[in-house]
Amino acid sequence: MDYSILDYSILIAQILLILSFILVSIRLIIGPTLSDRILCLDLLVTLGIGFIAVFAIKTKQYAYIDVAIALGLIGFLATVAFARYVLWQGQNQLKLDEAHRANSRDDKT
Amino acid sequence: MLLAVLSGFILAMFAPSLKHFFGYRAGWLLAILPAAIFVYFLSQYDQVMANKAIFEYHPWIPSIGINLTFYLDGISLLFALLISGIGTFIMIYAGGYLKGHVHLGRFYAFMLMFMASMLGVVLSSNLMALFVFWELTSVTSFLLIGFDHLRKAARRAALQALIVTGFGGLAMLAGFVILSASTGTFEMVDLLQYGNAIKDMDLYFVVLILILLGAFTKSAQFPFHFWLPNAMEAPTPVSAYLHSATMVKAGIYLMMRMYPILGDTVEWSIILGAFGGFTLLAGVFIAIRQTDLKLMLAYTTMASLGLLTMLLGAGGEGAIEGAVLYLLAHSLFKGGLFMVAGTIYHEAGTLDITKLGGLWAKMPITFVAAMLAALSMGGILPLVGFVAKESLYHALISGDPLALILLVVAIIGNAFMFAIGFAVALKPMLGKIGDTPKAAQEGSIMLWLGPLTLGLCGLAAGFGITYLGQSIIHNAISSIGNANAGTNLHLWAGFNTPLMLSLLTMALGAIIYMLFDRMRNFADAVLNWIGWGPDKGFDQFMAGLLYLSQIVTNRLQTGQLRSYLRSTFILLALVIWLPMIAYDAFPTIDFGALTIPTFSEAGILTVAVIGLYAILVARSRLTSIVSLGVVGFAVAMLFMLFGAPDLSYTQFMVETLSVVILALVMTRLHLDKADQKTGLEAVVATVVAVAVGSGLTLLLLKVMETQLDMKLSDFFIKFSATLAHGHNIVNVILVDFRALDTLGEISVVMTTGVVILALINLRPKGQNKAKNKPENASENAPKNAPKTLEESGQ
Amino acid sequence: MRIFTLHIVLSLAWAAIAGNFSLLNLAVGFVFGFLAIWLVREQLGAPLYFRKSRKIIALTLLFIYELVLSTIKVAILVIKPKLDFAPGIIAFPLTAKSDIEITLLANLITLTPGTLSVDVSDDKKTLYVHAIDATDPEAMIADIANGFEKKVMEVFD
Amino acid sequence: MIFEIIISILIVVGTLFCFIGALGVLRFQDVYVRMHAASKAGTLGAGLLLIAVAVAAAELGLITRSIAGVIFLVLTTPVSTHLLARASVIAGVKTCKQTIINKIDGKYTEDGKILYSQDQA
Amino acid sequence: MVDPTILSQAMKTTPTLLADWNIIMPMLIPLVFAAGSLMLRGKDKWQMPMAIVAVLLSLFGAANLFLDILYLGPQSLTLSGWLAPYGISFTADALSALFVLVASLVTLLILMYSPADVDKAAIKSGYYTLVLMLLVGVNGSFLTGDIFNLYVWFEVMLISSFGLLILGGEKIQLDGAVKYAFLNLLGTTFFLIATGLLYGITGTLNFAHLFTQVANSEAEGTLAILSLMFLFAFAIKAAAFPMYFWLPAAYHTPRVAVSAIFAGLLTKVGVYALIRIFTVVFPEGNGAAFEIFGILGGLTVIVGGIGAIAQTELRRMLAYLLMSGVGILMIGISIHTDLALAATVQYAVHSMLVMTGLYLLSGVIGRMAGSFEIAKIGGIVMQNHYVAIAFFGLALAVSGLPPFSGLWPKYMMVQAAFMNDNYWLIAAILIGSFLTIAAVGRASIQMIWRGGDVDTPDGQYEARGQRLGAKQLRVMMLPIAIIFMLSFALGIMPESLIRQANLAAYDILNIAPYVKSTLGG
Amino acid sequence: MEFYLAILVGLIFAASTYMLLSRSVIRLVLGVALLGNAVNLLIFTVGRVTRHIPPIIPLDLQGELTGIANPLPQALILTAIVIGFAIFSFILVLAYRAYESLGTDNSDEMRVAEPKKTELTKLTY
Amino acid sequence: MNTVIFRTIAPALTALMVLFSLFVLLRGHNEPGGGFIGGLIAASAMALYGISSGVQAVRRALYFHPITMAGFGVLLAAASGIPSYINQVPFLSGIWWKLPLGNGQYFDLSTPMIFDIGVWFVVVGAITAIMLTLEEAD
Ligand code: NA
Ligand code: NA
Repeated sequence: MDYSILDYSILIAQILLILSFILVSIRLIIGPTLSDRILCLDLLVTLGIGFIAVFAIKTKQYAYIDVAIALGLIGFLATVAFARYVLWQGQNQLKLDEAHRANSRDDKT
Repeated sequence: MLLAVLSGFILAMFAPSLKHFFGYRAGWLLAILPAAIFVYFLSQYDQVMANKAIFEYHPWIPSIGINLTFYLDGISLLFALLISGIGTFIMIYAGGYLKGHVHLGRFYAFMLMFMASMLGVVLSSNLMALFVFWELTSVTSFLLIGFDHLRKAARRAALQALIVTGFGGLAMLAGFVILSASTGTFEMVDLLQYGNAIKDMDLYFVVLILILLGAFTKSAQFPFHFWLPNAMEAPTPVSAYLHSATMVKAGIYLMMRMYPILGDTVEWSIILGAFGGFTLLAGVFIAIRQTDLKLMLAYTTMASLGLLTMLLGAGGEGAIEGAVLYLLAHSLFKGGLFMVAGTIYHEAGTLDITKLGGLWAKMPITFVAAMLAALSMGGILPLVGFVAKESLYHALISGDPLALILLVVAIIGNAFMFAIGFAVALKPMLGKIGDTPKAAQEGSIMLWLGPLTLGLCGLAAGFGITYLGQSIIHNAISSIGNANAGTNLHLWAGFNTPLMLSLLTMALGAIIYMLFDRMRNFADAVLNWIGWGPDKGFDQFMAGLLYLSQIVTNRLQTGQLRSYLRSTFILLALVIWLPMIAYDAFPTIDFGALTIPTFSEAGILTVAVIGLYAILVARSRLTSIVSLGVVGFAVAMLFMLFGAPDLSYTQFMVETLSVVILALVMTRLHLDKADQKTGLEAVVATVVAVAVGSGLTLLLLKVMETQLDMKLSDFFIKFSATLAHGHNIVNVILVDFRALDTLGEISVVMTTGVVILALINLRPKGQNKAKNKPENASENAPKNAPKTLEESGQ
Repeated sequence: MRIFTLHIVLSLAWAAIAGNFSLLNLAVGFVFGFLAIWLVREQLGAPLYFRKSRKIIALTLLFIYELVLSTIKVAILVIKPKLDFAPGIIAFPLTAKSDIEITLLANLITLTPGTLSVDVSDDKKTLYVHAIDATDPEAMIADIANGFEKKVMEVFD
Repeated sequence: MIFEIIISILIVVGTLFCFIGALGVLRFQDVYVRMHAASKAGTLGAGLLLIAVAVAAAELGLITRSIAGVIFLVLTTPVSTHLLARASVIAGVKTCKQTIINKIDGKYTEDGKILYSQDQA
Repeated sequence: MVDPTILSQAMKTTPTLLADWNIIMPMLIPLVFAAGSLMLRGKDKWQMPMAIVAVLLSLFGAANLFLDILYLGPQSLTLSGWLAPYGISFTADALSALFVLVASLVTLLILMYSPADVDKAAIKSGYYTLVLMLLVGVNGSFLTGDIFNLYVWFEVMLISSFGLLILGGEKIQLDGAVKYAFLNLLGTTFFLIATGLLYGITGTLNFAHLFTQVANSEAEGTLAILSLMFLFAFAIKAAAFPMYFWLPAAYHTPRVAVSAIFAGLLTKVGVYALIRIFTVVFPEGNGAAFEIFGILGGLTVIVGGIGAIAQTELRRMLAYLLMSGVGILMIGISIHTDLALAATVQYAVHSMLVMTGLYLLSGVIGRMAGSFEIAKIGGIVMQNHYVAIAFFGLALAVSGLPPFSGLWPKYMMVQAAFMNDNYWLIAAILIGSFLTIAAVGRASIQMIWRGGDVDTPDGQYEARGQRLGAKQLRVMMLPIAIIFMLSFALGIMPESLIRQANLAAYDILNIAPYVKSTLGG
Repeated sequence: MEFYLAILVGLIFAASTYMLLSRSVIRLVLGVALLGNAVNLLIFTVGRVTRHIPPIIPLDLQGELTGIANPLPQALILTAIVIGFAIFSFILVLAYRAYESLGTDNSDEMRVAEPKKTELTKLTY
Repeated sequence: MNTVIFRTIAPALTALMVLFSLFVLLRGHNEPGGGFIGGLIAASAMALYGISSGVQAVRRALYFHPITMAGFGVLLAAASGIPSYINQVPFLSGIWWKLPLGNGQYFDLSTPMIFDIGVWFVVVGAITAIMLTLEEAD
């Protein structure tokens, strides 16, 4: 079976994307702040869009593209929601610190 | 007969209104019913005499073979007559005794229900029908003992009676079930045909014990006797009727009935002899210690029941004859004595024998009634009690060593009863006038009519014993013993051994009577030295039950969600692993034949695993949530890799919305810092988690080894476009092939909306959410964030 | 905006006439609609519409160019073994006034070389920008002001 | 064939950008710098891959949808990046030690609700 | 258009008449009305009448269905017109029809009681909607002939019960709800897992089809594990030992009408599911399932009885009694003879009615005494002797004493156990009964008879709590009186119910008509 | 490939179980979310996985359609996902309200419905 | 989140999402999508709008209470089974109508489509209700 340029590039693409996933996941574990992790999730979604695109080209199942488009539109919502949490934490820092002196280290740096 | 039984229940419903209209005089009216029933049974007398038995069948629950089959033979007739006859006088007596009581109507209702149930017990041939009526007597007895319910003692006594007789009843039920299931019939009449077959059954002994448990608890045999004296908390008419004349005899009735079916075996004789004998001795011994008239009577009742049981244990025609006679005598004299005691209490205000005296002049009729009863109880000529005693001595003399022991016991017991009977009847009546709370005077006719009539009946029965012996007593005995017994009973049988023994008894009794106070002190000392009795035992049992219950419950129901979840998961692991081991249902994994995942598949799997790891190790909950997003992402990607775009799509959307809601909620929580498990907890959790996870993996792999039948999916693929006009098969399944699932599912979603709205909006008073929300709530949310632990003052 | 609405209506009308609401048909309708509006541009005051369209295209091209450039710069930074840069948050004084302008500008800044919009001050006078290389803030501010900001304001003037 | 080459180039370049974004996120010192990598490289990479689909499918519906996808990405990414950066600043996520200038420092009120411009106190 | 021969391979071609719709009505009517009640959100006055109408109509539908089945045997309708097993079938036999009937009746009674117990805030928050949805879930579960669809109805039931549980938002409710929610959620999830795996072996979801597929399957070991997983999952639902934790943790926390509806309906659906799965899917019990049923059932009876004795809170005591009753039902399934199953069905009907009645009554008593703590309740008979009579009657019923409905199924169960040589089960049933008698007896004397709370001096009566208004009392007592009369009637004239139960048992044991009604042929 | 999916299913189940054995109700909620993922993946695997080809019939299909993914489990999972999401939302909000009302997210301290008894009840009549 | 950038762009994105959700809803029968997914997207749109512009803005925009929409959805879905009654086929059977649009074209209306629209309403309504209530909870 011969492989075309396209096949090779798809292979390279998939390898790179998977490596990217893993790199991002590593950062997700390392953190160190919640913002870092949220960023990782956000990037993961963007990478996912790319992955779906490559996959659709590879399999010629273009139905999958709809998923990628929806992700492009909706995916950022999770980041927005998380950002809101971080913001809330920042805005309530004093209150939080007062309430639990011991606790604030937990969810942020 | 059906009407005879049911009429009591029906009239019971109207008793309160009758009382409402006629006051205490309703007693006279209500007495008409038992009187009519008495007359009815009397009218059946000839037929019973002629045909041995009347059988009446009413279908009830034919599909399980339970019917109202009434069976009127000698013994039931005797009991029915006693129940209705004494019942008549009790109704009248109660009117006098409880005159002015607010709940007299209720009392009548209970009494009538009891009477009806009791008639049901003695008339039923069907074991289950008998059981039903039997339990009804327990229930009504509970209500009657607790009639004076504001008193703790009454409540306790009622509960005690319920628990003890309830226990016996359940045992008896088991016995009946075994008996009927083994023989295929519920009908006593049929059981009688089995002869010795039942006694040869493997389960004979079990059946015997179970049925005897029912009889013993009901008839207050040691060690189940304690509820009976406590039942004296009930108003006296109850004591007289239920706890001496009738209900406690239900056990005796049952043993008499069972005698031909289960009786006359070694087990039977030993058990009944031993328990009956011991109950007799214990009864009289405790009775003598009492100073309360009713309690003395109660313990002698127990003793008499012991005597009856003992006689049934001894078996043989003579003993049965003695038992039947004694039963008749006892019902008459004990019912009378109780009513006398009640009258004394009603008039004098106390039952303390040490305080009573010299009432005979004030209450002459009552005195006569008391004397008649006491003479009968003492077994003195010419009352029926005498005949009974003669008869039982006669029966016991002739027997084997066991019978001789029983004879001695009987003599001692009778001697005591002689003494106590006179003590009860004479002490309050004779001597000097005691210092009583109320100045006594003769009670109304309602109070003395009953005891006097019963006393006179005892007298009449004594004189008419020869006639009775040839008629009703004969019939009663023959329906138990199947013989010609009782035909030659005479009030005066000449000077024979029983008479000698009677004289001996009386002599002993007289001595005891004279030494009464000393005997009482002795009994007191002995019982105090023992210091424990089943009555105390009951409290200990209840407290123990309560204790055990709390220990068990607290152990199982810890109140901690974590322990519940732990148990649940451990069970899940067991549910998977145990049968897998038992059936050797492990999957066979051929590692060589595994398809190698593509690079993308492997990569996504890796991402999922990293996500899982991140969730588990995360110190903060928010990090876990973000990592959860990663796992969800990976799962969505897997769906996509394996041809499920709709799933992937939905998974992404749901994941996003979950995160939105999670973050929304998290902004309202001020959480404690890291909540990692302690070392041991972590180990346990890990072990359980690994067991659950690996078990499910193995199970899943095992399932995958089978060939999947694709019939359903093939159908969907085939008809999706052609008949359902849709090309996205998954969607067609959702909105057409399996639209009902979807309908249910949107119902869930809709309901969840309602529920969450309720959950957030609905707060207990004082916690209502703030009104007038500002425009941009998102910025304001933190301002109103929930109070923290410290702020709320916890 | 009014004309854009008309444009959409025309596309829909096309689809209705054709009896086919497929995407393709709508796109065809859009193109034809464009032509139709162009025909009557005088009456509608549409020249502006077309001029703006041109400017939007110009801005888009600039954006794409900058996006590619910025990515390459990041790529170089990423690949360089040594992470030696001097990031910082600088304050960009806004000339743009309307919300839409500010928004567009901020987003463009985020997507282009070495800069990332952090926040706009409440009086809308300052845009705080995080820069990977903050060694010369003045030059960067000038760059943005003459580049994106100018083009953005042209679109909306 | 020419299409295939174009697609291949788009794919390889796109994924390279994606990879660079990921690498940047892993390597860079603080969250703000990492955001640069994520927002730019990610958007461009994924965008190119979507365009590759448009080319590969060569079907109008898919082309328009792919382009819509790119537009969505371009519209949303800066917004989420901005919100996260802002939140991080307010939450006090520290900049790395190489940071040479921080004009926003002290410009937020203590509760993080008002941001002053440069010329305000 | 479409070739009729192809059509007949896929779809039902005979016309579906109104009578065929009977089978979905008990589910569909409350669903439509529940959705409608949301449309009328804010019109609180409409909620109660709508709910009553909905339940009356469902009851009517259920009665129609019941009669149909009585005369025609099991009925089936495959929804969306596809042939079984491809579409989802609703299949009803005597068992389901009887349960649907009783469930609808119980719901009606609770709705009658509700005005006295449910405040405006709860109505605003959708009390009636949730009750209707619960009935949807319950009736759906009883009627469906498809295992995945059963899961869906379980979820409908679950979420509605969550909602009802937290109406009020009090601390105790939230705490109870947390435990209830997690444990029940696990139960449902395990059910889903088992369903998925079962599909993996058999390739089907339709009960009737599963019957044939499982019978032909060779994966015995796997099926045995699955049967236990189903047992486990439904045992959680049914609150059997040792998976019952959620029940005593939660059933005393919501308002009384809600406890009553839970007591009447929820655990019984678990039992129904057990019966269904273990007659249609695993008729042989596959593996040790029936033995385990027996062990769990026996222990449930005893642990329930023991637990009831210790409880100081009336409603918690009832929770344990409820649980004990579930044990009896499990024993019935374990023995699995016609007698035992008839007893099970009968006991289930009895328990649905009586436990509902007891919970409703606990509301009256709690209101009268101002507390649910048994130690603080007293003098009920002095306040109102109808309440006392009702309590005694229902206490007798739950103890299995005559003249109420509990006796016969218990007796039949003992008989069945004996005939199956399960002596220890007889012991368990009797010990359980004994403990129940002790528990309710003790509660009765303290609450009904004692003059006041536990410190009231001997012989005195001290009224506590609030006097209920005559009207309110009438509203509350009417459904209780109906239950009392029903239980009494079933106690003294059990023949008709026993016949139905026998019929149901016959349908359970003779699955062929059920299968035939679904799959045809 | 099913082998690896089965392993992953097991791992997610294990992680979910581990989370569900925590004290913090929020962690329990996350455990529930994981559990949902595990179950969905389990049903997916059990329906036998096929690479790439989604169960969508091409509009221009000629002849038989083969090799497509099994659509039924997908439909079931879709239903399960949505139900799972609904229940998850409920549980989450419940946890929040419980925290708000009871002042803790530690399930060990949630003892209002089943208060800790210090002494045993005495026998009374 | 009251930043100029977000506030300005969010309404546009919301509109885009709603449009997209309808697109996904209507083509679900033949391509990936359908009532659920469409509903989830629309619910996301509402969430975005709520986060950026506040709960009241969403409530005003929807006019009906979202939970009423959910109820309507269930009613619609259930009602889509009613034509089956008239056609004497079992509940929820698919029935197709071709609505003439003139010039020989037809619009395909079917009960499964109505059903799916019901699903869309339920998902949008319930999830929006949940999020809005959560958002404005004290
Ligand atoms: Na930039
Ligand atoms: Na993004």
